[in-house]
Amino acid sequence: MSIWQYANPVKFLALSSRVQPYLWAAAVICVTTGLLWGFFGTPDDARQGSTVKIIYLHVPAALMAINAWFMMLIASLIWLVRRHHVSALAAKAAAPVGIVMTLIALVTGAIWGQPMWGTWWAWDPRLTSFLILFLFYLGYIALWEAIEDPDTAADLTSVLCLVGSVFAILSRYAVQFWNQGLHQGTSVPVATGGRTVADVFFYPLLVSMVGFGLLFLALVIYRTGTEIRLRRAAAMRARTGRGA
Amino acid sequence: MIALLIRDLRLAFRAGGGFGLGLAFFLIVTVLVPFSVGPQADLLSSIAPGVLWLGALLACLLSLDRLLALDYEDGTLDLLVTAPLPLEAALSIKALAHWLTTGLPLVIAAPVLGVLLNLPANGFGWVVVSLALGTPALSVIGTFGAALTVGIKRGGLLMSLLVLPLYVPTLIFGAEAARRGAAGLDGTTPLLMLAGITFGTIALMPFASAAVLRMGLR
Amino acid sequence: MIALLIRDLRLAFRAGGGFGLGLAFFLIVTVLVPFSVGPQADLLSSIAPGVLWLGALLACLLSLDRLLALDYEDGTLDLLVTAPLPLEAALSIKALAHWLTTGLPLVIAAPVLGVLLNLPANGFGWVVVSLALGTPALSVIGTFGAALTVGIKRGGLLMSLLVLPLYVPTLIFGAEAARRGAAGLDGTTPLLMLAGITFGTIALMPFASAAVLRMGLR
Amino acid sequence: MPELGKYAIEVLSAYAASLGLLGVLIGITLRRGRAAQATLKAAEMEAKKNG
Amino acid sequence: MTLRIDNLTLARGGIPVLTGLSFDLGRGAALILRGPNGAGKTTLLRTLAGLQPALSGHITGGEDQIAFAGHADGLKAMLSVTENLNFWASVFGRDSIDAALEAYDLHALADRLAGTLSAGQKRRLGLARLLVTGRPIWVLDEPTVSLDTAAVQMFADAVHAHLGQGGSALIATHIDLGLQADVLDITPYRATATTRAGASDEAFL
Amino acid sequence: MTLRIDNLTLARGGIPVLTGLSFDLGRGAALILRGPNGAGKTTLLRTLAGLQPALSGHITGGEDQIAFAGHADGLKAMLSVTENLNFWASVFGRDSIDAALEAYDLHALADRLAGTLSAGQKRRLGLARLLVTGRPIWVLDEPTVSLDTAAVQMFADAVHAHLGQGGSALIATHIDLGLQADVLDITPYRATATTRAGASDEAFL
Ligand code: HEM
Ligand SMILES: Nc1ncnc2c1ncn2[C@@H]1O[C@H](COP(=O)(O)OP(=O)(O)OP(=O)(O)O)[C@@H](O)[C@H]1O
Ligand SMILES: Nc1ncnc2c1ncn2[C@@H]1O[C@H](COP(=O)(O)OP(=O)(O)OP(=O)(O)O)[C@@H](O)[C@H]1O
Ligand SMILES: [Mg+2]
Ligand SMILES: [Mg+2]
Repeated sequence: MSIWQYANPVKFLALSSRVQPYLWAAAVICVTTGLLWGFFGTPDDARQGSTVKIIYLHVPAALMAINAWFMMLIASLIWLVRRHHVSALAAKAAAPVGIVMTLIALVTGAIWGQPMWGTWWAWDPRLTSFLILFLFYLGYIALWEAIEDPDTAADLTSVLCLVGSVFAILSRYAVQFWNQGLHQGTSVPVATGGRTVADVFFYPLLVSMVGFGLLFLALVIYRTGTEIRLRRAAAMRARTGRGA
Repeated sequence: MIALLIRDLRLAFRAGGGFGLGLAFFLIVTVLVPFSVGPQADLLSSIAPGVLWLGALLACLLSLDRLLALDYEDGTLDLLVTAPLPLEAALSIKALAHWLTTGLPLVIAAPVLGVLLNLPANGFGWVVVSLALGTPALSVIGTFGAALTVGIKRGGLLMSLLVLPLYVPTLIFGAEAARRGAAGLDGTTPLLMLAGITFGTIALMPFASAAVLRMGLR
Repeated sequence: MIALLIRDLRLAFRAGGGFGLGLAFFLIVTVLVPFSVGPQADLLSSIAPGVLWLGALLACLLSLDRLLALDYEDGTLDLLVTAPLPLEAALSIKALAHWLTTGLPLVIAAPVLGVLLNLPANGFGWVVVSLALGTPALSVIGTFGAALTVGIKRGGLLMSLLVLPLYVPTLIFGAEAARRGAAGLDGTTPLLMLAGITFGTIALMPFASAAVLRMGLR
Repeated sequence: MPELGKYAIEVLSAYAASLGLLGVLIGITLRRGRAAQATLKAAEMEAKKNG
Repeated sequence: MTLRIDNLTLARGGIPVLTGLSFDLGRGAALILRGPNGAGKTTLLRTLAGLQPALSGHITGGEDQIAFAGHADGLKAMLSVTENLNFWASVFGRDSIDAALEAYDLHALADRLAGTLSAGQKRRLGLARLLVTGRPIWVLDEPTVSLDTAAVQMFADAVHAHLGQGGSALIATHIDLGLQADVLDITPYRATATTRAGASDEAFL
Repeated sequence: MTLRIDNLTLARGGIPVLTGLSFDLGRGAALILRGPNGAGKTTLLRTLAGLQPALSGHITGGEDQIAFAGHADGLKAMLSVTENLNFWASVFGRDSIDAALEAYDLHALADRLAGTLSAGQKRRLGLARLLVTGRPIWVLDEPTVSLDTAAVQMFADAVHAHLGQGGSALIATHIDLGLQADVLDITPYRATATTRAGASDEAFL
């Protein structure tokens, strides 16, 4: 019994259909409590007024946007090294979720920027590197769509993900070098444990972050199942439908 | 006729068909501008209408090379020329399909990209209207350029070279209208000129394109 | 090896081969900029280094699609892969040929176009040096993009989409060096970064390109 | 409804946009998932019929 | 409709290739064109299809009657077999593609993307296209390239049926098609160095 | 060098096409591959040439010994006949192209751009390329497409000469080449619906 056994698509389908109900339930509960608590149950910030409430969407989405790419990177590596179809399809399934998270972070950030900085958009390093991340997602998804043969598509997108990650990090430094920003720094540093956000804001934020993470997982697992079903149907069709 | 339109649209939406890529290119050009000229908001907002127009023009231009070249390579064009369909009509349809898959999405995306470039608030309407009026001309003129270079392997860049000067009047009036609008002035005059160019080219260019295509296939 | 280089250069110089077209595109983009952003001299001179870099980047990008696609279509690539020549080397040679026929002419032409854009006098040297250092990276990264999209019909625009984000660091450091130079500041730091990127990509990217090409040809 | 003050439009539109985007994503996901399930079922029936 | 070729002179790349060619192709008749490589068969067929002008001579009866099939098949790799045929059918104002699928045994492949077909399967699809044009005169350039013997037989049957309905066919080929038809060898009409007859560089001689 | 194929299974588009194929090709021998359209000849030849991996089975003795010629000729339209041949000769470390020009009677066309050749002339040039590779095993996919009888004879002679020098040849074709050679019909090896053997979609079944 190793974990790789779930790399078999059919086994994966069976297992995932068992955990999915719980996962979805947990995700929905966490997201709704986090957002409702944040929206109704927290006071306004002295400086930012009611706009702090945007944080419960903005930060979790931004977090998951990065994590989704990271997950795709790992899945791509697994595909390249061990050629387990599930990991390739999981990477494919995660990309649209990642791009939506990126979009949410961008949109909520832009809406937040208008009252706070007096502008929708500024070429701040953090914002800029998010925009670049958005472009990487776009290219990655477009490449998947453009190649017919699924294995070739998995191979090529995996390499793109790898090379893209290197360049994404490079861009991050380049952008920082290029412009000093407005955006505030990380206030929930995971490594040090210290934080600058007051508790009233922090707990609902934490719940919302967990919720977004669970939602991401649920979506990716569900979408991976969809991809597997489509591949399976195509494989069966190909066998029965072949002739001269 | 409609069969041709449907086929072109369907091909555009299929994998590798290029729908959305013009849009993506537009997005990317706009994003690269601040990297190259620097991030100062006032500088960006003063060049924003121009950059949007230039980006839309380049995006149109780059998607031209799939307008006819693919059909040429696989022999479809030979067969279309001998089919019972006036070539002028076929080319108009192809230009229309090009505009629907390239120009129209650009028009819709322009305001969003305007935000990235700090476009002044009263510029949005003008940019959208001028692009909506101007991009059809870009597609029709582009079809002419594509027909002109159809026999040439990878004529893409050569085509850009031939088409760009033809795009200049459209660009001048379009960008002028958008700039005036963004600066809070009245851009009606250039807008009328732009409309004139668009309707003129739609009415006349297909004949030139068809003539040129017949010569090129020989 | 040398045979491949000579062949690529010779093909580039033949009719329809694309030599000079990158250059022409560069020229046209720079010429269109005043039309779109308006003709004020101080505005132009402040965006001049950025426009030159952006124009060079786009010209490089647009000439990429003939780097491998033509060889793919006529079967040369299949034969090259089975030939007694490491694919990594073959791709490096092709990138070199691309740079010699596209990047180098751009470097040489940049000062002339700088004049059109009122580039400040002390900017010329910086623009030329930064382009000379940066364009090889553009060719090498572009080869990767071309290899990635080689099996895709008219992958041209898709390739642009994939390659442009990869170009961002090069563009930022290159344009930053040129801008600082033009503003009379010291651009050595970004220039060093640029050199690092260029040498890094030259050393590493061919391996990625070859791997991707082998996968794509299957 | 909490008092949102002068930033009501911002906050509400941020929530609306985000939830809208999430809704679209989930909607597309579910629709594609159902379609895939149907396709697979059809393919499996076909395979069974043909032996 | 008789296709009548009268004293035709053709050029390729500005240089005369064939000269003084005349023949008729009546209803129900097929004509096989033969000649060594480079004789000018492709040039002749493209001229008849209206894709390039003749240097001199007359072609009558071909206007809007000709369905041409050259080396390239005019198929879209990203459209399925049925979508490809349906497109051509509607361009030519037809609506049924069943007969075409039937004639070249394409039913099993109907939903496959054309890009995933083998060389011979692609060719079969290319030939099936002729059946949805409804045009009486077929002008075919090496139609049986890549076809196996069964498919060559399908092609021969399709041509027979077409001739039986009053159509006609002009076919350039190097191999034996198993068709009952006249053969025209164009070797005697090859242009010699002294032929001028309106070549585009004639004025410089 | 004997090329040895052992229990090979091949796929195209992720689906097994041929299975359990074994044969040897020794020095001086030629083997003609036959099989209906879509049987998998092209797939087999591309796999042997190293352009795609096999699903299972072994290929030995082919490494760097094979010269492949597929449907596309690998010619540059804007280079002349000699320039094209010279390029391939130097890629393969050869320096003389005279024998190749001679064998396919290309001297008269030597300075023409490849793009202006007729279909058959292009193919002759494509085949001449094999002679400048100096590789012992020729793997050819329908080499005589578009060739007239005289050119088919040139090809047969070239193959004979190659075999005489200890080379070998594997040729897929639908027509008769006039060669003395064994014939392998791959029809019996076609994969059936139940074949899995490591197909890329096997895991999904
Ligand atoms: C389009 C614009 C924006 C983007 C792309 C963006 C992106 C991000 C990202 C990626 C993070 C996560 C950083 C981390 O956890 O380390 C973040 C956090 C945050 N952002 Fe934004 N942001 C944008 C605009 C804004 C604006 C306008 C504000 C408010 C003034 C804002 C306030 C915050 C806050 C308070 C955090 C939480 C920082 C923390 O506690 O870690 N952001 N943003
Ligand atoms: N641009 C050109 N300049 C000079 N000669 C040319 C040019 N293009 C074609 N030719 C010649 O014109 C002749 C006619 O070519 P065509 O393709 O019609 O021959 P074909 O009979 O179809 O031959 P095949 O059987 O090989 O297909 C050939 O000898 C060819 O070399
Ligand atoms: N992407 C794909 N998906 C499914 N089947 C495919 C795909 N690509 C090719 N095939 C099938 O694989 C089979 C093998 O094709 P291949 O080209 O090897 O045949 P071939 O023997 O060379 O035929 P021909 O004589 O027509 O050239 C064909 O039946 C073809 O339809
Ligand atoms: Mg011919
Ligand atoms: Mg084949």
